[in-house]
Amino acid sequence: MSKEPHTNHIVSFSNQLKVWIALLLLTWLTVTIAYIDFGNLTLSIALLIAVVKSTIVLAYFMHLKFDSKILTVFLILVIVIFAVFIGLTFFDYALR
Amino acid sequence: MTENNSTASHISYLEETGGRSGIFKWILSTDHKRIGLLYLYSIATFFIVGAALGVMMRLELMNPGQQFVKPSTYNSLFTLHGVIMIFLFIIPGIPAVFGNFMLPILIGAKDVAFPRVNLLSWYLYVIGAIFALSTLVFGNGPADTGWTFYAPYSVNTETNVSMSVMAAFVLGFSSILTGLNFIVTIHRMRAPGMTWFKMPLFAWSLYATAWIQLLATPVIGITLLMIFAERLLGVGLFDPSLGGDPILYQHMFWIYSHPAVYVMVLPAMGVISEVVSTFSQRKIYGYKAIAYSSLAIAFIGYFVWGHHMFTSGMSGPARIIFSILTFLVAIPSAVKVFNWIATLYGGSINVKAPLLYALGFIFLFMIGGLTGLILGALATDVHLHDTVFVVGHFHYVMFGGTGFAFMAAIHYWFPKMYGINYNMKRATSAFWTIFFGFNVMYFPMMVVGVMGMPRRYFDYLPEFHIPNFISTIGSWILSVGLLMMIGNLIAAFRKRKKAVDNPWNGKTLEWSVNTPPTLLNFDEIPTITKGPYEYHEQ
Amino acid sequence: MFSQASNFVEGVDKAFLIISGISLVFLIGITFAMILFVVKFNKKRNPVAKNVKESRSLEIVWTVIPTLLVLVMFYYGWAGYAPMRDFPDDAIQVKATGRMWSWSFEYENGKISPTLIVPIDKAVTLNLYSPDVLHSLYIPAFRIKEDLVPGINNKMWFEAGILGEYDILCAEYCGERHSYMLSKVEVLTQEEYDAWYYKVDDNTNAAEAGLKILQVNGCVACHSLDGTRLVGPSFKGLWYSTKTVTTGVVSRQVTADEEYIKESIYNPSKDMVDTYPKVMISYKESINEEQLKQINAYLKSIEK
Amino acid sequence: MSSSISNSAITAVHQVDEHRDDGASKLGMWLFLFTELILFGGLFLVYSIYRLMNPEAFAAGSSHLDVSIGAINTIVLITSSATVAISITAIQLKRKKLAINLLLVTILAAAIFMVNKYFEWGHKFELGLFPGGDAFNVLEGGEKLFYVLYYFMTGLHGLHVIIGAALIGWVAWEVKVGKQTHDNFAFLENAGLYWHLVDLIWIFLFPLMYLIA
Repeated sequence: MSKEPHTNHIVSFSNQLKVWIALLLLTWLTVTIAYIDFGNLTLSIALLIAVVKSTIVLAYFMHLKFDSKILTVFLILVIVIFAVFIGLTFFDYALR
Repeated sequence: MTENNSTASHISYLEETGGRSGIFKWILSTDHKRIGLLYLYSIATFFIVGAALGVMMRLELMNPGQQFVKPSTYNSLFTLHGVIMIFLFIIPGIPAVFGNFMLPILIGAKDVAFPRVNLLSWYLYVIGAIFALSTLVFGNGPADTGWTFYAPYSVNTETNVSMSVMAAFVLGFSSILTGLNFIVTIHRMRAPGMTWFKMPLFAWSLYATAWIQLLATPVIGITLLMIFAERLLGVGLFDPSLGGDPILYQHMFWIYSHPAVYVMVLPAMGVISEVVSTFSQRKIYGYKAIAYSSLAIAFIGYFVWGHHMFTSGMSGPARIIFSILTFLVAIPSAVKVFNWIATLYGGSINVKAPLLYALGFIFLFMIGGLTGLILGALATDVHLHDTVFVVGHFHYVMFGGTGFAFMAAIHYWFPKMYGINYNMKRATSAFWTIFFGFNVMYFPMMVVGVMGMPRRYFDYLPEFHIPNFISTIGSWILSVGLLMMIGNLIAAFRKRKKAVDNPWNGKTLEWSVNTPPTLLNFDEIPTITKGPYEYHEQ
Repeated sequence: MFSQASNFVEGVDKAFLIISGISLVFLIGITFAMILFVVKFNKKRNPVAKNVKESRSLEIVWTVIPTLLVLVMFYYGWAGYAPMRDFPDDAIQVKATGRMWSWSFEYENGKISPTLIVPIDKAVTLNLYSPDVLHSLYIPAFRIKEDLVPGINNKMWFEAGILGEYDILCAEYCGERHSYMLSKVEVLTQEEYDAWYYKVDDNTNAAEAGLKILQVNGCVACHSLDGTRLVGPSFKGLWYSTKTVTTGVVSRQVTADEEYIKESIYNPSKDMVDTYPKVMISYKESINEEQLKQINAYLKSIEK
Repeated sequence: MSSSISNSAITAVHQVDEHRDDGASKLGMWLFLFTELILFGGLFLVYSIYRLMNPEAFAAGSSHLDVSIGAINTIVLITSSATVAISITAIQLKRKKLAINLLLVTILAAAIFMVNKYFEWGHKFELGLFPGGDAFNVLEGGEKLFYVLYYFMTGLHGLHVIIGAALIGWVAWEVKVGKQTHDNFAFLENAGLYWHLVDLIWIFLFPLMYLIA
């Protein structure tokens, strides 16, 4: 069969715990920041943190960092297509 | 049928019962070929039902005034016709029948990656179909919204829209699973040496299609779920009286349904590539261009949904963007047509029924595509949007396109699938009847559309009479042609004239296996060294 | 060469002719090539297929030329369309209401008409309003169409160029009587238009005024005046007749008196006569108490 | 891969190949997750459009949600994601007992999440803040949309939590009976992927629903 997206990479316990703590810290950060008024930026900052958190989950918990790159490519494709959905729809609503 | 091969020990998949008897050897089998045939029989049944509904609509429209059904019945008729033809025939059509049957053989595999999921997707298809048809019996009659289920009408009407959208939801799930299966199959199960650019173009088109099925279908899933919730719980996501926006529904609907058009037509193009190459005995012209254009169509197909909404109240800039993107998606399709024509050049053309259907496809699809350009242009779309012109255009693309490709495929692969031959003369005359009837039926729709007759009309102004009348006559001719074709194929089972392994001298892998194939397709998984269309090696 | 029925006909028809002209050339050319090849390279004449070398430049040519052509098509489509979105400031403003299943047009001085009456050579802007579901105002002769979306203020405009009557159709499917949702544009001279526009309606005859209200509000699209059953009960013989209605789940007998008629107009889905579909919306916004009296007067006049 | 077609009566040529392809099942799982992402993506699209149209109403609606419940649930889900991830490490290191316990912790976390959700929804229902409720009916359009989306999105997410928890329970049982082992844990891995998806979606739902006030 063709290239193997399955790896037997073992993420060590300590690394998993580090990731977990990082995610908890980011959660704390996002809640704290939510009470500071950044005006229009509030939502962007919240989403930015969410993106960072999800990248960590995808890379470590979901093993994307260690698996075949094709999965990452596909995921990017999915995100691009979703961005197209949002972007073109906003072309309508933002410019009405 | 076993002894038609050199080695008598080959037992075809049709004889391989897996220890089951009666209907169970079908509905419990995970063999991709049996599942393909399960789909074929169910899809053909719904095609006939849908076509009958279409003929009834044409009868009602034959003359102005009420002919034989009430307006509300007519509205349910065209909705049911749309739902059946779109969700039960044309979307699953080619991938689920011929994709399931042929894809593993074409890439040198024993089956798809997830045979049980494959069977599950057929069951989902059946459940969806039962949901769709149950509206005939339960609730206040079948939905009367049109297959588009536009809000807020679909939220307000008393007919059984909830069941119909659930049907579409379940069918969407079935479609997703088929697509998922094909992608994994193509990635993981190709025979040794079967590189991406040694794959037949039908496999390429299925791959491109599978990605659309996978990434567009969930959008309609969630949209229909919202309509369902809106009807059931009154949550009002699209109902303006509750703060919602009906145009957002249209966006969501077409985000799926435009790419879905390519789910319908891409595999058809794949079939045509195979048939044109085989019957010209030529390597397909511009193999890579066709392969890439499949991917290009699939990708750009996500960008153009707004052209269904030019008169909906969408913002001006969005209309312009969507129009220009729509024109760009026409180009890969044009490239494919040129490549097919170029493949004919210099060939040794064997004019048989499958090729006739393929050439019919090219002609009718061109008309469908070119009228699509008229609809893609802003000025003309304002005039023609939601008129019968759109109905004509759509049927040229979908029936003249995908429908003809489906018929090309069944005539092309029939001997391989069943190990028997049909009567070629009758197949040819059926083709000409269908081709003639098709044009008589659908061309007048374009004319009456340009005159200004809106679609989904139960009754019409007297000036629209003549084209409607001709169109109805055409529907009879077309029906006769379809019956001739179906009758001819069924008659083949009574005559049982044995087919040889490679009746058309094709070069793709399915022609090198037994007729009909064995359970595991290959005695031994082949190692691929040549491209799929090597006709010129000697 | 192009009809002058409206100021948009030329742009639309030009785009149509150019696009279909180019398309036709391609269609005929490709079909001809296809037939030619099938005949010339038939198995009988050409038993062995030639191995034709692929040409990169040919591939490029037949990608680039269609690209240029579709851009031309896009341009003409856009050019014919752009003026439709370029609203003039001095246009006559008309509120066009489309509801299941009738049209009405309200002018700036409060005049309401079931047909659209416009003067020739004068810009008219239609402000589109729908109280129920999607409709689409379509005037084929003028080549214009725009959806009426509840909750959203769409508009369209035109300038009629030829006197006469033209069809208005509903192009967005809207339910049972979609195909009967018809009206007319009447293009009048400026004098005729003024005469119509400034004419004060004579409301001395209450029954006649009542009929007019039923017409401009589109009631007659579903309720016939002659006893025919359409979507809803006919107005003929309605006055003080006895009906069996269902309120919620309770069935009871009522007399169609003033109170019941008012209730049926303001709150139609409350007391339903079983055999009719629940499709009517409330007309509280558009019919006042005074007008109710006139409607009653009319209903009384066609009692039997 | 032709699964379990029995063909005892037939020649050896037809012997079913019991080939295991973990890569294929993982790819399949990912493709399925993509459809889930797009499914929720459709809801996020609706959310973002309606938020664009009604920014104040959405902020007002959001301010009525309890940030602490949302934050606790976020922590619960992140922790449960971590336990699933660690259980894979555990099984790879042949520490079966630990793997099972971690999976049980995950299920417990799912239960805590759902109980929190139950109280949160229950409180809203008491106030009449549900479609058709008294307090809901007097809201203006935009705020109604916010609540509808809140129920729809968290409801659909909650459904995924339940399905995910069931899946994890099944996997835990398979680990216990030895069907998932240190060199054959594809199902555990795929169920884990599904569970992380549930977490992933919540990571976005939390700020969009609770923190935009």
